[in-house]
Amino acid sequence: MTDAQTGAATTSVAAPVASPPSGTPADAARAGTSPSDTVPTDALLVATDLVKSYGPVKAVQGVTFHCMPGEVLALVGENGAGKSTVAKMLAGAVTPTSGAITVSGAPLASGSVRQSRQSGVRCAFQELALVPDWTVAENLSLPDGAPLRGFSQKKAVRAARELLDALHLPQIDPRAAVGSLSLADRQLVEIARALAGAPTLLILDEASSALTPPGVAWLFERIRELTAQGGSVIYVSHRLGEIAEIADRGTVLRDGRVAGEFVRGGWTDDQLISMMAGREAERFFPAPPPRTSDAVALSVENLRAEGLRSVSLEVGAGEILGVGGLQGHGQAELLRALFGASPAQADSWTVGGRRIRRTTPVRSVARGLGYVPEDRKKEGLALEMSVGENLLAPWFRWWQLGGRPRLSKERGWISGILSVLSVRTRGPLELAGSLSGGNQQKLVFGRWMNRDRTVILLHDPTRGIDVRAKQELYGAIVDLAEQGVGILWFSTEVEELVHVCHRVVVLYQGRVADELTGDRLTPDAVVGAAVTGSSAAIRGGAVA
Amino acid sequence: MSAVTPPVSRFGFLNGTGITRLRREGAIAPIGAFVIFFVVYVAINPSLLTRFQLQTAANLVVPLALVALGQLIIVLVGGIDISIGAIMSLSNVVFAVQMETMPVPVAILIGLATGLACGLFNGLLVAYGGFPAIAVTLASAFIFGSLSREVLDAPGGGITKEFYLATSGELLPFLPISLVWLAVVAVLLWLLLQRTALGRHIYGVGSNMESVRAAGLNARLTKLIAFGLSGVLVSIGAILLAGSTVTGDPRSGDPYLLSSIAAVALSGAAFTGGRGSIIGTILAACTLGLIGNLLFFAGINSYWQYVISALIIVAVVGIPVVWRRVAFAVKGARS
Amino acid sequence: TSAPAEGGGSTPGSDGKFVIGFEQPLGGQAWREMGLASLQALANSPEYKDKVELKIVRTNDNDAAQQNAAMQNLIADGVDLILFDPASSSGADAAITQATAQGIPVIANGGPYDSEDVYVVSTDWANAGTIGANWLLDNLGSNKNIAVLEGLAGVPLNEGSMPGVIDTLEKGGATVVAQDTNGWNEATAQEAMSTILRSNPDIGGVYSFLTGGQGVPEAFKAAGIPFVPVVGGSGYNGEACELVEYGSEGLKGDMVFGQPAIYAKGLEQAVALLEGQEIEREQYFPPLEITNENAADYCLTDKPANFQLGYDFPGLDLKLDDVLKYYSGS
Amino acid sequence: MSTTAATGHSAGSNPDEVTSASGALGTTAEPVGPTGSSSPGAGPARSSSGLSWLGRVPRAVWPLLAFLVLFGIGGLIRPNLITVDSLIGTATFAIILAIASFGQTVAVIQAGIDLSVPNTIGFAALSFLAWVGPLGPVGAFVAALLSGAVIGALNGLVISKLQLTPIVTTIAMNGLLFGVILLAFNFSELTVVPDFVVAITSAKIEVFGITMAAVLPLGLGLMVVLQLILSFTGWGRSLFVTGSAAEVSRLAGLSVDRIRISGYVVSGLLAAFAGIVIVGYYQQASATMGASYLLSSVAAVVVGGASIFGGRGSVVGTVGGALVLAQVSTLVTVLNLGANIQQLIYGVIILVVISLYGRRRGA
Ligand SMILES: Nc1ncnc2c1ncn2[C@@H]1O[C@H](COP(=O)(O)OP(=O)(O)OP(=O)(O)O)[C@@H](O)[C@H]1O
Ligand SMILES: Nc1ncnc2c1ncn2[C@@H]1O[C@H](COP(=O)(O)OP(=O)(O)OP(=O)(O)O)[C@@H](O)[C@H]1O
Ligand SMILES: [Mg+2]
Ligand SMILES: [Mg+2]
Repeated sequence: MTDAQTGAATTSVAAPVASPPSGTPADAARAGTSPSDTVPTDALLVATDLVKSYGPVKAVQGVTFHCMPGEVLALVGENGAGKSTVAKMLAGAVTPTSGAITVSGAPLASGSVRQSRQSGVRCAFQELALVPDWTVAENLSLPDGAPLRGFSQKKAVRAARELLDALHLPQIDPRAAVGSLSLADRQLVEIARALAGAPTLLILDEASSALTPPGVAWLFERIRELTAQGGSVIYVSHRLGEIAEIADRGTVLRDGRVAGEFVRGGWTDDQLISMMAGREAERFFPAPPPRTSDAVALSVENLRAEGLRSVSLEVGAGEILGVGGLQGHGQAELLRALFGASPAQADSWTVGGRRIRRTTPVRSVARGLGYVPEDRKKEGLALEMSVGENLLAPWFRWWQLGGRPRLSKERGWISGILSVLSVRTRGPLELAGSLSGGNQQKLVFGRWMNRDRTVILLHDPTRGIDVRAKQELYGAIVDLAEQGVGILWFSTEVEELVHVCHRVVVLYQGRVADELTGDRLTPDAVVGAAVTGSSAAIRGGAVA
Repeated sequence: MSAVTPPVSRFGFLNGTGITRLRREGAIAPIGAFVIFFVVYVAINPSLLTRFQLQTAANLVVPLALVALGQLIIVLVGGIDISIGAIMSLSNVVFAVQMETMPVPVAILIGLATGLACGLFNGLLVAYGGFPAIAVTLASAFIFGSLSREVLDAPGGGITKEFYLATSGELLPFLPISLVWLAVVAVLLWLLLQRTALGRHIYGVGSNMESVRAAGLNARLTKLIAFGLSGVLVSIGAILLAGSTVTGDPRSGDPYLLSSIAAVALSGAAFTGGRGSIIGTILAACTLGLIGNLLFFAGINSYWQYVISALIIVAVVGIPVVWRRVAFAVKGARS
Repeated sequence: TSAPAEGGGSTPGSDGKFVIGFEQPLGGQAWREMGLASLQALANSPEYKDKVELKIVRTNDNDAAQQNAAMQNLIADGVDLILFDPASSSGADAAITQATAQGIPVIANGGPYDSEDVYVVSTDWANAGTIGANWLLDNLGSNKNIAVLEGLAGVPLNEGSMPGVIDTLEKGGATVVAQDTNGWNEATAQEAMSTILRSNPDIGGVYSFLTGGQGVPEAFKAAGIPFVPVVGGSGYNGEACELVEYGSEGLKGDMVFGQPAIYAKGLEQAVALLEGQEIEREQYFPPLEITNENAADYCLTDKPANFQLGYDFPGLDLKLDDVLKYYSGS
Repeated sequence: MSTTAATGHSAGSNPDEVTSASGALGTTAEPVGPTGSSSPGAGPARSSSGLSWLGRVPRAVWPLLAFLVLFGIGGLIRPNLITVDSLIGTATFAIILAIASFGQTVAVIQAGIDLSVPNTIGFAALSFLAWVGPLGPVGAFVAALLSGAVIGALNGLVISKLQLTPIVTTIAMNGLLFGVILLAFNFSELTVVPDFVVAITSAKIEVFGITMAAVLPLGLGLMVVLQLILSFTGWGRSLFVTGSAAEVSRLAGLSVDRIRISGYVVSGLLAAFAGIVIVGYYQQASATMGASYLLSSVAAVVVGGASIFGGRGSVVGTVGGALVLAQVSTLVTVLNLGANIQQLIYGVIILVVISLYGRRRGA
């Protein structure tokens, strides 16, 4: 499985899997035109004129589409286009303001997850719907049934084991508390729960966002198994490569409306992106800027922490060092350890040329580090505080006056950041919680910009954000490097690493497995290094 | 396919269901604390184990243990109940007043219904109104307290000596009867929490309400049921208190607010919800409830009990934290 | 020591002393602390030093359950007699039954208790209310509109007395135009009185149940309204001194309260009982009244306003200095 | 640090969009909708009209408004209640409760709660009186405040270092202090309240020709100072960010532990100050003198619009909350309803308040 895109501009996507199921004409992408209103009578799912308003906010304003049995229907669109809202309405987690949904011809009771599940509709949610204190077994076994039904942990574990084995997930321990799993594993459990009992319609809302290529491969195998049995899948993703590989057909949403449709093989990245954005746009990875100094921004030798066995690396000033590897091989731990968010030791450790022994977040910030954490909602932003205060948070000094951004001298800096990153907000006093996820992500990144940072540690900053926002972030990252900031960038998207980084280190089981530069820095090499020693597992379909 | 079937041990208490669960629920430290406390107590006052003293001690701690269990249920669903003392007072006086005219079983049912109603009142506002439990129960603490003084303006009511005998007296030959009632309630509650889906739902709702809802469970109903259940537990405590003091008292629940929270804290439950154990809570209540007694027999000014209770809570809850840190530091230094 | 006697009599312990347990359900309150001090002062007086050994147990929150347990501990500890300040008029039955079964006499000391099995040595609280009410009726001027501050809702003493008080006042021709509670706390009394004065500035007299001797006059003072006759009192030094100080400005008051030294009286009766004397089952003593006439005798100018008076009891002759030796938190 | 030049790399970023975004915030400080944005991806239409201005009224206004309504109701029942004196009277008692609740407000803002307020009040008041002899009035004043700060620091240390829940830690501290009060103080030694404390609390002073107890301007002054500190210093804002999301502030490099501890130190300090004020105003000190502030301080803070989850709250709101509670107590007295009904009404008021703005965001 290779990713469909190459780095440069407009290459068309070769459909990797043969024989599209429907004989639709190749040029079905009709940007701006109304979607087909002829719904086949044998459609599994028909959504008619779905509308969802949150107060004055119209999340979805009249979406009509259908899904055939055995079909994989992609739902694409920019951040905030309404994909998750549509998915949640189908899954029963959100009650539509108006509109109708039928499954196999029967109307779906709206606003009840249980009813939807009984109609065979299952959803793996974008914001994972797992209970952290429950074991995997409990999470997999408790969704249905009457409250006073008996429950036995032992039986649940056994059932969960069987399910996980059937789904080729032997590495997940059903007795582990979900909260202790990595994000990728949690996503796998979420998918496993949705897959249990062979759903007729499976909704995957950015279910692959934390998965690395083998994980995605595993997911695609499950999808193919399901569709082979006649089940349908609605697949939401920002990764166009995945769409190209798995989707038979697609619906493009823009601003809560259907902006167009496409069929397998009948589209190019550029067309799709234009359709999503509503204008011409192209996919573009900036090249890393030439390095002007060989100063070392950060170096560490034999860094050890929980989940990290021994890592040595060096980030130069102005260098973009990518971190690749399969999820759960220590990337998150590496960034957290380097920032001092979790305890760690190293034989030798320098930041900006100065030796240190250990660190805490407070000291790291003082030494010129910045960190964009994994979970923007829980770790990145104070959602009930204003945009301005969130940007300023690391820079509060107790004695400094003018805490509210409006009055502070920092106003220029704040509006600069908001405009550089094109943050869609009503202003620095808007609450961060009312921004869309992508815009929230920009804030977490933006707070470190133009603040004399030595090194910025990025944990998958483009996870789940739309194409345009991604490109804005790439630009900002490259710009920072140009200013001499060292960047340590972990990404689940191999393409990013390959195109925007000077160098990439690949982690495997808590160690650096390989370091790739120049000609060796290709997507295949990154993936190859990531799975060294576990390629058998890849072929077997399991995820390490 | 590589069937790594986990070894499901036959010694259930050694794996998932037993020690591991207690550890996860934070109950190891309070159990240990109780054992130490008990040993010290018996060393100082061996006659604790006499029938008379055991009964005295049991009558003192059983209402506290029951109210603490009520508080635990609320804490499990991620709340805290400030009105728990007022619910206790109200159930206590309603029961005592009903005892004047009604047959005992009817009076008991009305007493339990009072606790249930109070719990459901809180639960409706918390689960379906979406308001924070601490604020709702702060309000209902004022309301229920006021109501209980309307029902009975001064201690009184119609508790009989027979009722005392059946709840707190010498009904059984060796065992204090109040302990038996506590055990019955605790076992039923344990079955409910550990052996039914509802019980797991209660734990789940406290752990993450949104997830539970997105998984298709009725999270609000679960929360409501938890509040109702808590109210019933509190009213059982109130009825036993009425029995052991042979009176209904509109202020009888007041002292139980802080002590129930203290007991749940000592039990190692997580106040963020989703974690907590029944046995830990009961033993924590016993420890806290008997400190005053221990000081009496040790001949120490009873005012020390406030200081000692506070220190026990901080120590028992704090030691594992310090322990984990030290252990990590040691491990790190070795590697 | 004297010989054991029949009836409630009992043998002194091994070192020849009667062991007397005292249970007190509300820690840290000035009145109760002073009572305990007077109790200990008496127990350590030359006359009693060799006769009695005290075991004092304090519980908190006026909690009947804790009181019960503490009394049962005293029984387990083998005391000869139990004195207790009832947390409620009926909540200690369990302990009393057990004490009776073991032949240990129990004296409710400080407040009344409903049981055949206990002796009562208490202030006559029931009449304490009406004593003040009658004083107020006698001292009201032409304005018969009065304000009433209850004590603490839900507490037996308050609920038992207030209906009689209101009844007396209304039968005597007064009209209750405003009612609130003083919570048995001078600060609350002051706040409540201030509130009343704002809506009802024209009041002819104030009845405040067993508290308010300072707070009520202060509220008048603060509002700039001339003093009216005030009934109230918790036995604070400030009340007596206030009568002395504001007497010239027209403050007339009757500060009615029970002396805390009733605890010492209880001990006296307890020893008498243990020594085999007949004592009355129910002994109710009239409360102490401080009025303009005798205020100067009670006001201790070198003590703070919140110093609790009533360290002595008629017939005991306790000395302030002796009592203060035991008056502290411990 | 050029900010606009940085966009050069991102092909997708449209210059129009950039200027419109910065225009929306650069020129007008008021939060307004994306004005003049010609960008096709401007997102769903969001009406800024409707009732949305209601949401922008500072929360602290609501309790003050509620107080005025209740004050008006009082006037309808008894016209002589609508006087300046009456207002001052209610405000005086409200401000005492408010002073006792300021510390609670700080604790709640940083996502904690301080249930040791009652006995911190008692401890500070008693130790102040006890230390006037050996240390002199000012020395005792300072020492009592310090003792409050130490109590707060202990709370903060246990909460941040041992990760004990605030509610439990402060309950334990409250109990511990009660024991200490009972064991340590010799009540007979408590001497007279020093003059300067009387002068700043119960003494009558004239402000703009209106006579009032000194505690009223004192409390209002304290309110203004605290509100300025909370709103306009880095410390204040750190407190809010930490209260709203502790892990976020930690990963942003803020010293969460230090912020927490400092919050509790301030809370303890303010409770101690309240203890001295109460002693000064009522000239009373006893072991249980703080007991009534356990629930009422939380009630004042909640009615004042603070979020019990932290990150939101103001001392101005707390004063408003205290005013509402005090006015209820006035009305209950006027209507002769009895203290029991007053409690009932407190409960109902809190319910009304939380139904207005007590909902957790997004719930
Ligand atoms: N609670 C809310 N109140 C008002 N507006 C909101 C609220 N939540 C989100 N929004 C608005 O919704 C839009 C997108 O929100 P949402 O979090 O659903 O984004 P998203 O499309 O899922 O983005 P992403 O892909 O970046 O996660 C934003 O414009 C934001 O201002
Ligand atoms: N809870 C909410 N409150 C207010 N508005 C909301 C809420 N949830 C979603 N919206 C609105 O719904 C719109 C669509 O959001 P949705 O999450 O469906 O986007 P999406 O297409 O899934 O985006 P993404 O790719 O970022 O996940 C948002 O722009 C926002 O305006
Ligand atoms: Mg989405
Ligand atoms: Mg989203």
